[in-house]
Amino acid sequence: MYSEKVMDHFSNPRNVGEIENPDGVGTVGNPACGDIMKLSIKIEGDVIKDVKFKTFGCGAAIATSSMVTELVKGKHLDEAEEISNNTVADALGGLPPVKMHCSNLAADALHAAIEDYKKKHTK
Amino acid sequence: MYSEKVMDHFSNPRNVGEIENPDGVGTVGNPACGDIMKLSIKIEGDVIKDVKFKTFGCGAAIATSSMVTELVKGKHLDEAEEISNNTVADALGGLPPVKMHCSNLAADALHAAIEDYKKKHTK
Amino acid sequence: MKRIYFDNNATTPIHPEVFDAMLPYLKDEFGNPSSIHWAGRNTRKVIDEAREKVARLLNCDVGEIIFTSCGSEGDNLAIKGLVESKRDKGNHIITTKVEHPAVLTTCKYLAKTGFDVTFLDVDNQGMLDLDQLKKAITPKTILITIMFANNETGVIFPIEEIGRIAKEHNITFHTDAVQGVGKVPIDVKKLNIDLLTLSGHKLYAPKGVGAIYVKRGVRLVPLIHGGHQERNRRGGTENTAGIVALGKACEIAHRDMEQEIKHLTALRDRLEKGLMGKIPHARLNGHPKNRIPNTANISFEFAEGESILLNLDMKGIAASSGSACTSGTLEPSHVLVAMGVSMEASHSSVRFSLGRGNTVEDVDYVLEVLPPIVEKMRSMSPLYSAATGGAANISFTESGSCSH
Amino acid sequence: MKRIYFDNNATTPIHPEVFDAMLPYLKDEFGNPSSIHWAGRNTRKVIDEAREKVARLLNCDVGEIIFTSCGSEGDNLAIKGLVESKRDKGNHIITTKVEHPAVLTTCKYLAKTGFDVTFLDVDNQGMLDLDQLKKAITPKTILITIMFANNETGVIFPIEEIGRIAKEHNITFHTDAVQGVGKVPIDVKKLNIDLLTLSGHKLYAPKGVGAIYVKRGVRLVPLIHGGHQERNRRGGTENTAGIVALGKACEIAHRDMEQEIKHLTALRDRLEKGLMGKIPHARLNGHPKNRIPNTANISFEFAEGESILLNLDMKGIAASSGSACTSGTLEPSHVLVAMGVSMEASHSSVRFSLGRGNTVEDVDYVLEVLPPIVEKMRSMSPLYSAATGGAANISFTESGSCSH
Ligand SMILES: Cc1ncc(COP(=O)(O)O)c(C=O)c1O
Ligand SMILES: Cc1ncc(COP(=O)(O)O)c(C=O)c1O
Repeated sequence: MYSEKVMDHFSNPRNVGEIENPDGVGTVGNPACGDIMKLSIKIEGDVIKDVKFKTFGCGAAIATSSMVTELVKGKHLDEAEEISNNTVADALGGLPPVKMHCSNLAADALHAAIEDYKKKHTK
Repeated sequence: MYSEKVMDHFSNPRNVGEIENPDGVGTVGNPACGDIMKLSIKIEGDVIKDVKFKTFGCGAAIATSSMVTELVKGKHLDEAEEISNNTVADALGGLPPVKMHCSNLAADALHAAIEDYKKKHTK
Repeated sequence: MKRIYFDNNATTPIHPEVFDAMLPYLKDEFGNPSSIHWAGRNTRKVIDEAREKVARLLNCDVGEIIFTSCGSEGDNLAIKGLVESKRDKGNHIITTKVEHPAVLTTCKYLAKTGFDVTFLDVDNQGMLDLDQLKKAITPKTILITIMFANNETGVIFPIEEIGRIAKEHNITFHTDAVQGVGKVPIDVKKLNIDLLTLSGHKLYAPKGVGAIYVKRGVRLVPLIHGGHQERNRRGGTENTAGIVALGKACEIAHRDMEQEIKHLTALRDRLEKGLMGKIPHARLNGHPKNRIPNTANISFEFAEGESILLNLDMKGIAASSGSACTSGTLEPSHVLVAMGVSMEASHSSVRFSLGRGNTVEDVDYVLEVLPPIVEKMRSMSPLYSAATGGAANISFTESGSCSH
Repeated sequence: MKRIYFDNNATTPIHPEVFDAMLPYLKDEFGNPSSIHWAGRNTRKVIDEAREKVARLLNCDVGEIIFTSCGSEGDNLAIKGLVESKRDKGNHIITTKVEHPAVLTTCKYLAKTGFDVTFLDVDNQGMLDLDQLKKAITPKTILITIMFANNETGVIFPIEEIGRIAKEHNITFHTDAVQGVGKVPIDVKKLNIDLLTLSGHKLYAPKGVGAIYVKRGVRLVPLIHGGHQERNRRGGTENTAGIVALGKACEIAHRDMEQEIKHLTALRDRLEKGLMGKIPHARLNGHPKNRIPNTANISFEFAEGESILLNLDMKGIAASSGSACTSGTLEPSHVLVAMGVSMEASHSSVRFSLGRGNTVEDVDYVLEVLPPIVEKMRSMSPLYSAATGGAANISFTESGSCSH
């Protein structure tokens, strides 16, 4: 069902955890679908210095969470905002169609975290 | 599908042919069913001295024709008239249900032959 | 004893390559294709591969193939599924009198539940009159269902023309191609076919699997509601082994088709010419040219079909009379009757349907064995003595109907 | 790698004795059962023998068994066939919310075509309230269709009582016994069952074959119209190999039932107790006692089901979450939702369904492997840290519906 790359990120997820005193946190998901992702970020000079995730979800949900953290670490916020759920799926070599809609929310979580950061820091 | 006894009578049918100058002839059947039997008999003193058949038909039709000739040869007419299609089927060790109704007409042919004989000889 | 199988239209043996392909799915690879673990994971993939192979044989897309359990299910799904989805557009169906019972009985059933059904005639060679078809079309016609090739006579219908007529009138066209698929090239796009039925066990796959082609955009109400299998169009855990087998069989059919057509045509013609030459009062049922390459249907007048078959069987030769599916009845073949063949001649018919394993020796053995059998049966037949004795008919007491 | 199969409710491997029994019919004995020659003649007999074996397992007559291609076909045939034949008597159907999709989707479809359908609730242990059933009955009720045992939880319904109620009200009673047949004794006469569905691949026969029991006198409109097979009640060339296999599987089930019940109950209870003891926040879904002996459905809260399964699979253990048939969707199990299990707990459920080949070692291996898996998944779960950190809930942006 899943590509090797998905299975790699699923079995050895990168950047699991929660950042203490994060600069931004994004939590997205739907309990009906069984996928909930929480992403926390540390920002220094508009660059994502650190990012961690916690996810309750299926293989695709965990793999996309892991992948998105790899993709954005060290990236400028502007670049990070360009990343879409499709970017993440592509980076994983594709996802089963049934998983595209619901379990592929990691980029949404990222954007929510950035928004959270901006809200807090643009006062 | 057919019992061994049926197959025996089918492959080695007894009394095939037509009696020259028969005392009675009976022909029954239905072309729609694909079975037509012709039975001719020779009578001496109310006893069936000889009997022969010709049959266009399936395995059951041929086997029942053959069997009925064996059953009646040498029998008194009264006894022969007792023989039913079921008697013939039983003597063969049974017939497939689908064949009971249509291809099991040998006794009918016999009765028709006897009737034919009686018609000719009771004037 | 010699064993010669000339009944491939009834069912075929499984091709050894097909058997080898399906075997793992009866053994270690037994998982449910919907499962994500080791036992099932692989089976989803092989089902998709099989679907591709079927699609390639018919020249359609993978998404246009639905797997079924047999030809009859396919016919029922295509016909009932289509007319139910188009019920608001009309209630008229056109078919022929010579369809297989899977189509015929379905149409008769629909005729009792609010549909109008036209059953087209065929001529004495089993061919369809396209003008009759055109005339039968009404504004309420929603489906034309006409078989690709007849299972009893092998006659091929003018599918391309029917497809064109159906398309012109915006009518869905279904063809029961159970006897065509694997035997002759079929390109569903070129032939304008909307729905097509095939059955595994007629092309060297096992019994218990079949498929239908459903042109993209054609909507069917499912016959078997259930899970998400076959994109919600056919519920039930997939018969992986059967599906893999069907895929393999279609791949082989595609690969070997040209050569098999030559092989079977040569054997069939040798058999046919030989029998017609050696046996008097033998007549061919069906069009002499317009046929699938493996089928010969011959009436040996004055000798009854079943009794010929039993004699052939005693010599190791398997053939059939009429359709195997209707051997539960004694009625004469509805196909031959529709062609205007007399009752007696219908009951004298034998169908030889050849297959990939047959050889010239097989044919020659039949040519040697059959003439004396027919001769023997005729010598026992009251019809034959009447006919050859000059009297054209004999009189007899009719014994009621033979359906019961 | 170790391979442990705990997904027998999804599908079973073929029993070696069953495989041996069916093999000849994939090889030399390939003929059409309707044929009279050597290739087919024998197959009619073996089909009849298989029918006897199925009948013996259910305690019914041979004439009351119809072979089908799967459980889903059986459910569709029983339900649609019955309501169509009784349409003039009424249009009300009673079923439950926890049926398999083969029944549920069929009933929902019927609800759109003129039938009234009552979907009964179950309680939080998955049990039915018989008073609710009695209250649902109207003068127009023509069919009660309630499963024998639930495929996800294993919960057994009070079939004998339902049968009695149906009989009192002169309502036909169908039970989808796909998960019951072969696992526990079923006597259709004693239980007052009118129609019963079973599926081969759930009791060590191959996929692609099933059967329904139809009590003498109960009339069904065929789902698959066609030839004379199955006494005109199911067209299509018989899947001889599959049918023989199903017969053999029923014979074995009958022979080994008592011993298998003991074997499976002991293993299942060991597994269940072990897991509940070792893993906190684990809860059993379904009634603790009233179950088929092989099934345990457990929610490991705060850890998601599929991710547990993938981890188990990496250790060679095959299990499932929800019903395999619905794994094409992301929606939580309709069975657990009907039982009032929360969305999160539904998504945390794992079904272990044991089979004849399983051993104590298999169970102990799972008991060793699973706790750290659950621990790992929980350590990654935002729900778990929230829950154990004292906060009962976390807030998040909802992302629309998950059906698509
Ligand atoms: C309770 C129940 N009913 C029906 C079915 C459908 O059976 P099949 O997959 O053979 O169509 C299943 C299994 O999938 C089942 O568990
Ligand atoms: C033309 C035709 N259609 C349909 C069928 C039915 O196929 P199946 O026996 O696989 O249901 C057959 C064969 O029996 C056939 O020859």
